[in-house]
Amino acid sequence: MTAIDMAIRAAAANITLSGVTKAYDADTTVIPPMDVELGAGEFTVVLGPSGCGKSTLLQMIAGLERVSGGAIAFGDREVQDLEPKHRGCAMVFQNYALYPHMSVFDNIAYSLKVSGMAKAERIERVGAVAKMLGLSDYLARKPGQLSGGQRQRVAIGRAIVREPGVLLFDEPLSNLDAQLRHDMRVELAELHRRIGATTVFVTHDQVEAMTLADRILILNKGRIEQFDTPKAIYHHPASVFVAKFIGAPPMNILPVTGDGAVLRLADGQVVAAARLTGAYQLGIRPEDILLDAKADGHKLTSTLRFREDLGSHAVLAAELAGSVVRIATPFGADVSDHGQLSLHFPDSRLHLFDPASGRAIPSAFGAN
Amino acid sequence: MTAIDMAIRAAAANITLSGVTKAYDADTTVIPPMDVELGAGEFTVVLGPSGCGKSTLLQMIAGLERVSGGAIAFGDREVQDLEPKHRGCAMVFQNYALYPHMSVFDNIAYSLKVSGMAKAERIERVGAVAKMLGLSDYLARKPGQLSGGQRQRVAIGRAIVREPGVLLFDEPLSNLDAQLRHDMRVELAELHRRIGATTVFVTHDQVEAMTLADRILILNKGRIEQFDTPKAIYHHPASVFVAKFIGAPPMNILPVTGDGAVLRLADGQVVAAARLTGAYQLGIRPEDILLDAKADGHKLTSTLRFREDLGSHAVLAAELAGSVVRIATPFGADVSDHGQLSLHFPDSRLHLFDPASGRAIPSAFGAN
Amino acid sequence: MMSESSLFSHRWLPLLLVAPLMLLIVLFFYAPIFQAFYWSFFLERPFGGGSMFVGWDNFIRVISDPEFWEAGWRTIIFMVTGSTLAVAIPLILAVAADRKIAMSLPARNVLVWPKGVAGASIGVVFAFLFNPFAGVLAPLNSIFPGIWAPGIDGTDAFITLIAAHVWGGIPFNFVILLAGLQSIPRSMHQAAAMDGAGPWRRILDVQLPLIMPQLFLTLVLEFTESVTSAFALIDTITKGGPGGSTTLLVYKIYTDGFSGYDLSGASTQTAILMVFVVLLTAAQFVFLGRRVSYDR
Amino acid sequence: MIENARSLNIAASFILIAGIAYILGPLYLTLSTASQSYEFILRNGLAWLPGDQLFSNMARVFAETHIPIQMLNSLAVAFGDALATCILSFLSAYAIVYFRVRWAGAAFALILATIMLPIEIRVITTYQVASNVFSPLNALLDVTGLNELIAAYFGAPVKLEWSVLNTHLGLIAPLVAHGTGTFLFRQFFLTLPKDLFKAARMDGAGPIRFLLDILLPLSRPSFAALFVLTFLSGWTQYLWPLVAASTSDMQTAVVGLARLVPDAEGEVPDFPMIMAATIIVSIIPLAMIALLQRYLVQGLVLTEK
Amino acid sequence: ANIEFWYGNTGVVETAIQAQCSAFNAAQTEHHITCVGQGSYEVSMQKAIAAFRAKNHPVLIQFFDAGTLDLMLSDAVVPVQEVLPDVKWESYIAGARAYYETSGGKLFAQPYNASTLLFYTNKTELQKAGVTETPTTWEEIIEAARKLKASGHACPFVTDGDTWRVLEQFSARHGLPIASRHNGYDGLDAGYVFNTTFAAKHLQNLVDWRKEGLVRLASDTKAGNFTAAFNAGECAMMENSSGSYTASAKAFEGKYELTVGMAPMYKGYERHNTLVGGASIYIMKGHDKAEIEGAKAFLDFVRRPEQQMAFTSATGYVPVTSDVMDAIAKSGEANTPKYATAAVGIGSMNEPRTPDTRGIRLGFYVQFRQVFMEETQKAFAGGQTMQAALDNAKKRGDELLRRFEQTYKGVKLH
Ligand SMILES: Nc1ncnc2c1ncn2[C@@H]1O[C@H](COP(=O)(O)OP(=O)(O)OP(=O)(O)O)[C@@H](O)[C@H]1O
Ligand SMILES: Nc1ncnc2c1ncn2[C@@H]1O[C@H](COP(=O)(O)OP(=O)(O)OP(=O)(O)O)[C@@H](O)[C@H]1O
Ligand SMILES: O=P(O)(O)OC[C@H](O)CO
Ligand SMILES: [Mg+2]
Ligand SMILES: [Mg+2]
Repeated sequence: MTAIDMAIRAAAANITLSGVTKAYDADTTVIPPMDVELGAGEFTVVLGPSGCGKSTLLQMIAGLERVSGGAIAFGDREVQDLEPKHRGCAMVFQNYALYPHMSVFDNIAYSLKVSGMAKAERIERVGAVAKMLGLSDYLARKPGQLSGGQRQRVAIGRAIVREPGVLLFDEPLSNLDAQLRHDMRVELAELHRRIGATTVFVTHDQVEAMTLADRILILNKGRIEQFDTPKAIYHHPASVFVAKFIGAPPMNILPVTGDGAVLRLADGQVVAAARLTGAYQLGIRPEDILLDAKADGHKLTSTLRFREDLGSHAVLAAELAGSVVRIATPFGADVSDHGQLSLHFPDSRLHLFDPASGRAIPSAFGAN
Repeated sequence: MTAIDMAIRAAAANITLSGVTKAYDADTTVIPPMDVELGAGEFTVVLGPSGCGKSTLLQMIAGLERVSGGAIAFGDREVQDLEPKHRGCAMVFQNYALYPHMSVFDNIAYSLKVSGMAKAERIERVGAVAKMLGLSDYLARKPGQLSGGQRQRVAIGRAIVREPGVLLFDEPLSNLDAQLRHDMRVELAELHRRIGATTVFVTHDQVEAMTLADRILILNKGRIEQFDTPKAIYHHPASVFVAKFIGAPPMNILPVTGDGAVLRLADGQVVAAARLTGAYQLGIRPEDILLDAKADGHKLTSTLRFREDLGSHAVLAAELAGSVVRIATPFGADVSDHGQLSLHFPDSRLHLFDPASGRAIPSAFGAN
Repeated sequence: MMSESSLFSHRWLPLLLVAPLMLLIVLFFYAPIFQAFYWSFFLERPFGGGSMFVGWDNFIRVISDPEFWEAGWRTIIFMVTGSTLAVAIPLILAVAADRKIAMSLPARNVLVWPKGVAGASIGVVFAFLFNPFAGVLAPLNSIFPGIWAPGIDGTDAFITLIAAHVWGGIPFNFVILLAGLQSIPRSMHQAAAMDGAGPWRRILDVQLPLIMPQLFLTLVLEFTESVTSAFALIDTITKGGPGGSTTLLVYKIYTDGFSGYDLSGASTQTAILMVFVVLLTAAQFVFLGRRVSYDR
Repeated sequence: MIENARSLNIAASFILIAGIAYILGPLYLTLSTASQSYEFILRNGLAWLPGDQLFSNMARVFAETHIPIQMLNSLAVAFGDALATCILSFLSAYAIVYFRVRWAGAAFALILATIMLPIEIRVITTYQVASNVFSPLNALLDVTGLNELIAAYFGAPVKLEWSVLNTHLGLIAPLVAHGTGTFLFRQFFLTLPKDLFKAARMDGAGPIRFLLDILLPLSRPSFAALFVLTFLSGWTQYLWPLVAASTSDMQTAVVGLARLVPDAEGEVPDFPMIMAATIIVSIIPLAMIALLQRYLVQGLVLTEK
Repeated sequence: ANIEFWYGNTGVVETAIQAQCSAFNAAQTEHHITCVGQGSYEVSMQKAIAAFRAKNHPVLIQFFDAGTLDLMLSDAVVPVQEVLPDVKWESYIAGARAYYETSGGKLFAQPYNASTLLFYTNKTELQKAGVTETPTTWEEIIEAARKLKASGHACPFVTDGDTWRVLEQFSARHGLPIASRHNGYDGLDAGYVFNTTFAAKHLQNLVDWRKEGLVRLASDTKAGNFTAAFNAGECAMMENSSGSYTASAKAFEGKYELTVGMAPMYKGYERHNTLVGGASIYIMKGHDKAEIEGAKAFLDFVRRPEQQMAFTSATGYVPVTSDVMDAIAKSGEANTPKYATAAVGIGSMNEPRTPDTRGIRLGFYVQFRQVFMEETQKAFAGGQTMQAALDNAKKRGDELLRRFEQTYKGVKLH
């Protein structure tokens, strides 16, 4: 662990938002009052569809946007009225926003220069960061002469060189192609493991969220839908919104009706036994659906529409009770095209949601 | 099937490239002589890293770039000297290149108008295409008022309205976010199933390639690495390049040495029995590696480095004989962090490559 | 625009930053304009001393003066024809220079040259160029005597002015329009080519619509520029003649004020011209600007 | 692209040749006339064909006119105008785009309005102001009655006097009072990625550092384009320098040039010398165009928003 | 003291003025004069106006004839005769005095570069066409013109139709008024009358003669400039200021023979004086004693015979004091081209005068000149009849006069 890692780890603080709201103009509230605490050293991914307020939230933490109400604290320190530079947090931007006219060295060193650090010390600090990020050979280049991955590293270097306690990322990977994105993700995870800054990472890519986060904060129209570990979010989505938002292909959602004994699909087929009455939304993940189940559970008859073969696995789309259901089959099981499919939904994998509020109804079928 | 579908299916022709070369300037040949035949009505995906010549190839077929040598034929018709408009093919561009000043209707109708079609007929044709693409309600809008997905459909509408025999796509999905990309992919597949134009689709996204293609043409620095069905490419990659390019995470490649009886890793562990001598590259896909194998095969000992949990499955990174090996475990098997892992590489899943040329050595371990 | 609250929030610094320019503008733009408006309500003695408030008298006098209307009308004609040509010709040149042809490179350089030559010094040459006996149109005159006589015939003098104005207007508009054409993405041309539109057709269907913002910008600037450029040219080529046929409002204001010592009348006309130019520019924004689409 | 664009390319070539001829025609006449003798001109009017007197005519310009010295004034005016315009426009556009101030829109409108009314229209009253730049202040004090108060207390009203006529400052300042530069810079700033601004703020840069370290280096092409354009228009200004400079050693070369055409009817202008002078006067701006032409197109690409 | 003098001339005249200024500075040590050329009379005056309002105007300013009344009423200048009471003002020729003196007979401005209208012919060309006698009347001119035309000469007579030439000087020497109240000398309530006098007929004649090809206007000539056309030999006769003599003489040298005489009369009209043209020097108010002393010294200096002679020989402008005529006579060069215009010019100005030929004392007269040009040019171009043009010019001119009257309400005419 280098000196920089240690300094950052020491500076890491928890972030507390209390009743934070944001309205850009009088009539539209982008963020209704929000209370949340992000642990010190934790890697939080903020996930949500476009326009839900992710960047706004991040920029309020950074101090680039004023809060319309409420308070933000880093540790015990209330920061909502401080200038960005006095908050001790650093940020990596979507397209990195490197200064195109400065060399890599100058890009990284700029914040140190602004803060009046002596040249010798600057060189040392930038050198250490550059080494850590594998940028030592590129210090003299301009951003235009770097690859996407190298640029990202410069952007990160620029952010961490000041040993911030809070590290913020606003969709830093969204401009990269799939390959590079994957590599960058891995690098980021490693980096966080090493330096342990309190990190807030904004994205609308769920793979990024799943792989990077200690906890994921899912936003929908400025409200927190769920804030939990990736596993919990995947396996226990708190709402239909979360359920459909996470997972590719997403969770299948089907309308069902309970008659006090069983749940039935729209066409009357029985899905599961349950002591419930009334209309519900039933959710099941594509990979949880069993094909040609030998189990003695309820069998559902559906018609195969088409298949996408992804090499590692295939996704089937089948018509069931008037809806399309996607089924992920492990490692390329051979299913004849366009035939009848017999499906089984294991009880332990079922999710039930209130059709009005969309919130999950917990423990409807025992634990899973 | 509509009238347009039928017309396009009738026009579909095979595309034959004979010794086609391209050099933008004297010293750098972008495409060395290439021979390939794309079947009539076939959906060919051209896949390769950035700068490998995908767009160049497409544009030569379209007539937007001149060939430096060789011939291109659609059916029996040599087209390499024809102007784009006389080739009877249509193209969808990366950013769609919709005319921002024209309405959706005018965008789609433009080629018909240029060709001098009567107004009444134009309205009818565009109406049919719009209906097919679900654009009927948007005909009066400008592209700026459409969502990404709608724009793509307009771009496709513009391409198919002329009933082209050949439909070309240059990375039409690369500007979309993951969600939309997925939906568009499905729409495209359906569309091709319906109209059956000979389609060439350029991308550097392998998921796109796998899900859309009848056959994938993999380019590397202007050369064809492999041209085969997705399944064949995934399961029988013709070279290390293809093996590493397809699959996420990509195939693990490890150096092995044969002593005439067994293949050993760098640290001496035995991977498989084989009557081979000398150095080889051994390939195995992450999802083909078995954990804690009960099988009686060769056991390999490795150390777990970290894991990425993707909900539907997890990816483990383990250190084996000095290399990092990625393992995909089905549906979230629980593995303790940072421990020892015992791995098994099933013989039937192994790929062997020549270390010098990188080409696959077929049937090294019998069929798989 | 950026969100309000993410901007710097200093109070005095921005004031300090705009202050120098604002001070100059207030001093040398608004104060003179105010003064002109002020004078337009007075009968001002040239050397000062007595100045009499006359209410709207000056305006009534100016408005009931047919010369004023004629000059105003000429100004409009000059603005419309002059700026249309001074945009259309550079447009044609820019479309041509946008192509990859041998002439394109020298053209891009040479076409900017007039910007470096003062209208006041080139006027003499234009006067000669259009001289009925020695100029380019002299052969025409020897066939049809008197057909081209800018010294006698007002229309001919007007044409001379416009030719000189367009000459001087080419560089700026050419540069702006060329910049606009060059920022049209290549794929837009390719898409149109695939749609079967040949290069000629693409000019109309793709290039022109896509440089609307630049066209609009040049037109708006050209409208006011035509007022400015006209002055130096009139002063060196026609002096407003023959028979006042090239006396545009700017020149009339200048001569009324400078050689006629009619400060009040000149100020009144200035005031009217200002209102006119402002209205005209506003109208351009309303009628043309609305049609300009900035989508790319 | 594989298509037959020959007809268009030929047409385009012809158009460009015509355009070049249109531009060069008058310039050629200038040159050919400049190379003839006065006697030739007396007999023939301007010359279609070049003669051999170019250098002697140029020598006469140096020997007999103030133009070489006036070119120094032109240089000072054009340079001062360009520099001041660039700097002041840059600063004001900066304040308008990057600061949260309620008056930004109004300030921009006030600045932009100057584009609509050229100095030629308001030259008379501008002259009045230039002859005493404090006159608006004095008038204000008078109108508001402040001056009566002051007079009551201090015995005399405030009457400040400062004429900038016949000074370089006076030649330059009214030309700078113009909004094009602010407009150009504002457009340019709006095309810069917003994140760049935010990144600099995260790095701790305040307004001055951001201005100097980030904005200024990035604005170089726009700066250059604006500088060239303003320099050229400053150099070719006619009416304002004509009016604002009263002594010949303060006048600019273009005014000096126009003065070579005699006012009295008694003489035939010495066109060869005038044209030779035109050439001399145009050398600096033309050289400037030749050198900086590429920045013009580059720096003026105003991609909207 | 250090003083400034603003003038409007350019070209040869400017050179001569600058020479005079240097001579003055060299001749004494007490004062230093800076002579500033403003490019034209108009610009010079406008600047003087603004400068006067800003109180940084020069002591001395030169202005041309047409602006006389504007300056007299400006309250910005002091009559020279008041400042320099001891000068022998009687030595100024009557023609020059009349134009610039107050009703009390005091000179308001010191005549400086004085000129008057003369008639120039290219004797060589006339002789070629068989005209041996230099014409002196319009009738003779037209006869000669017809001969010239018959012999193939394209441009017999040339003028620019300038107000000064075709209206003011014509009316004066034919004894015709331009405006009522003796051309305004008697009050600000004058009105224009030229559209009813014989001048209207003359102008109509010019239109007809032009149609016939006997008379050309400046714009009908190759050079686009009537003086140039005459100087180049393109035109055979012209009416022009004495100030253009030097240039013509220089251009004719070795090629043509030049004659210069008094401007032509119509037969049956008695010749009266022509008006003094050119410009005179005014002393501006608001300067201290030392500066006034400097101004006086300069005015005295340029009045000196040798200075006037040098100026005349350099420019063709006419000397205006009788002692200079004597000096010229004594110099023995009286008949050389150097002083060719002096005698004839003075002679022309000294012809008998009437109250209508003293000069022009009309307000906003500079602007009227433009109005007149504008309207008559339209007539020459065929856009309207000459009479209509003159009626229009009168109407517009009267409006100017009325506005002037209103502007200077309550100001006494000197
Ligand atoms: N400066 C602004 N002024 C007014 N509204 C704004 C501003 N910035 C953002 N908004 C609005 O606030 C909402 C949230 O915007 P925000 O940028 O936080 O979304 P986001 O979640 O980051 O979206 P994306 O994934 O597209 O980046 C949006 O509806 C947006 O239109
Ligand atoms: N107009 C051109 N002139 C010169 N070289 C070119 C031109 N267009 C492409 N090239 C070069 O040809 C090679 C292939 O380019 P091409 O655009 O076909 O790649 P690509 O596979 O489509 O890449 P990408 O995935 O980035 O779009 C590249 O090295 C590129 O630099
Ligand atoms: O050409 P000038 O100098 O003789 O002057 C002629 C008239 O007086 C001008 O008003
Ligand atoms: Mg965002
Ligand atoms: Mg490409």
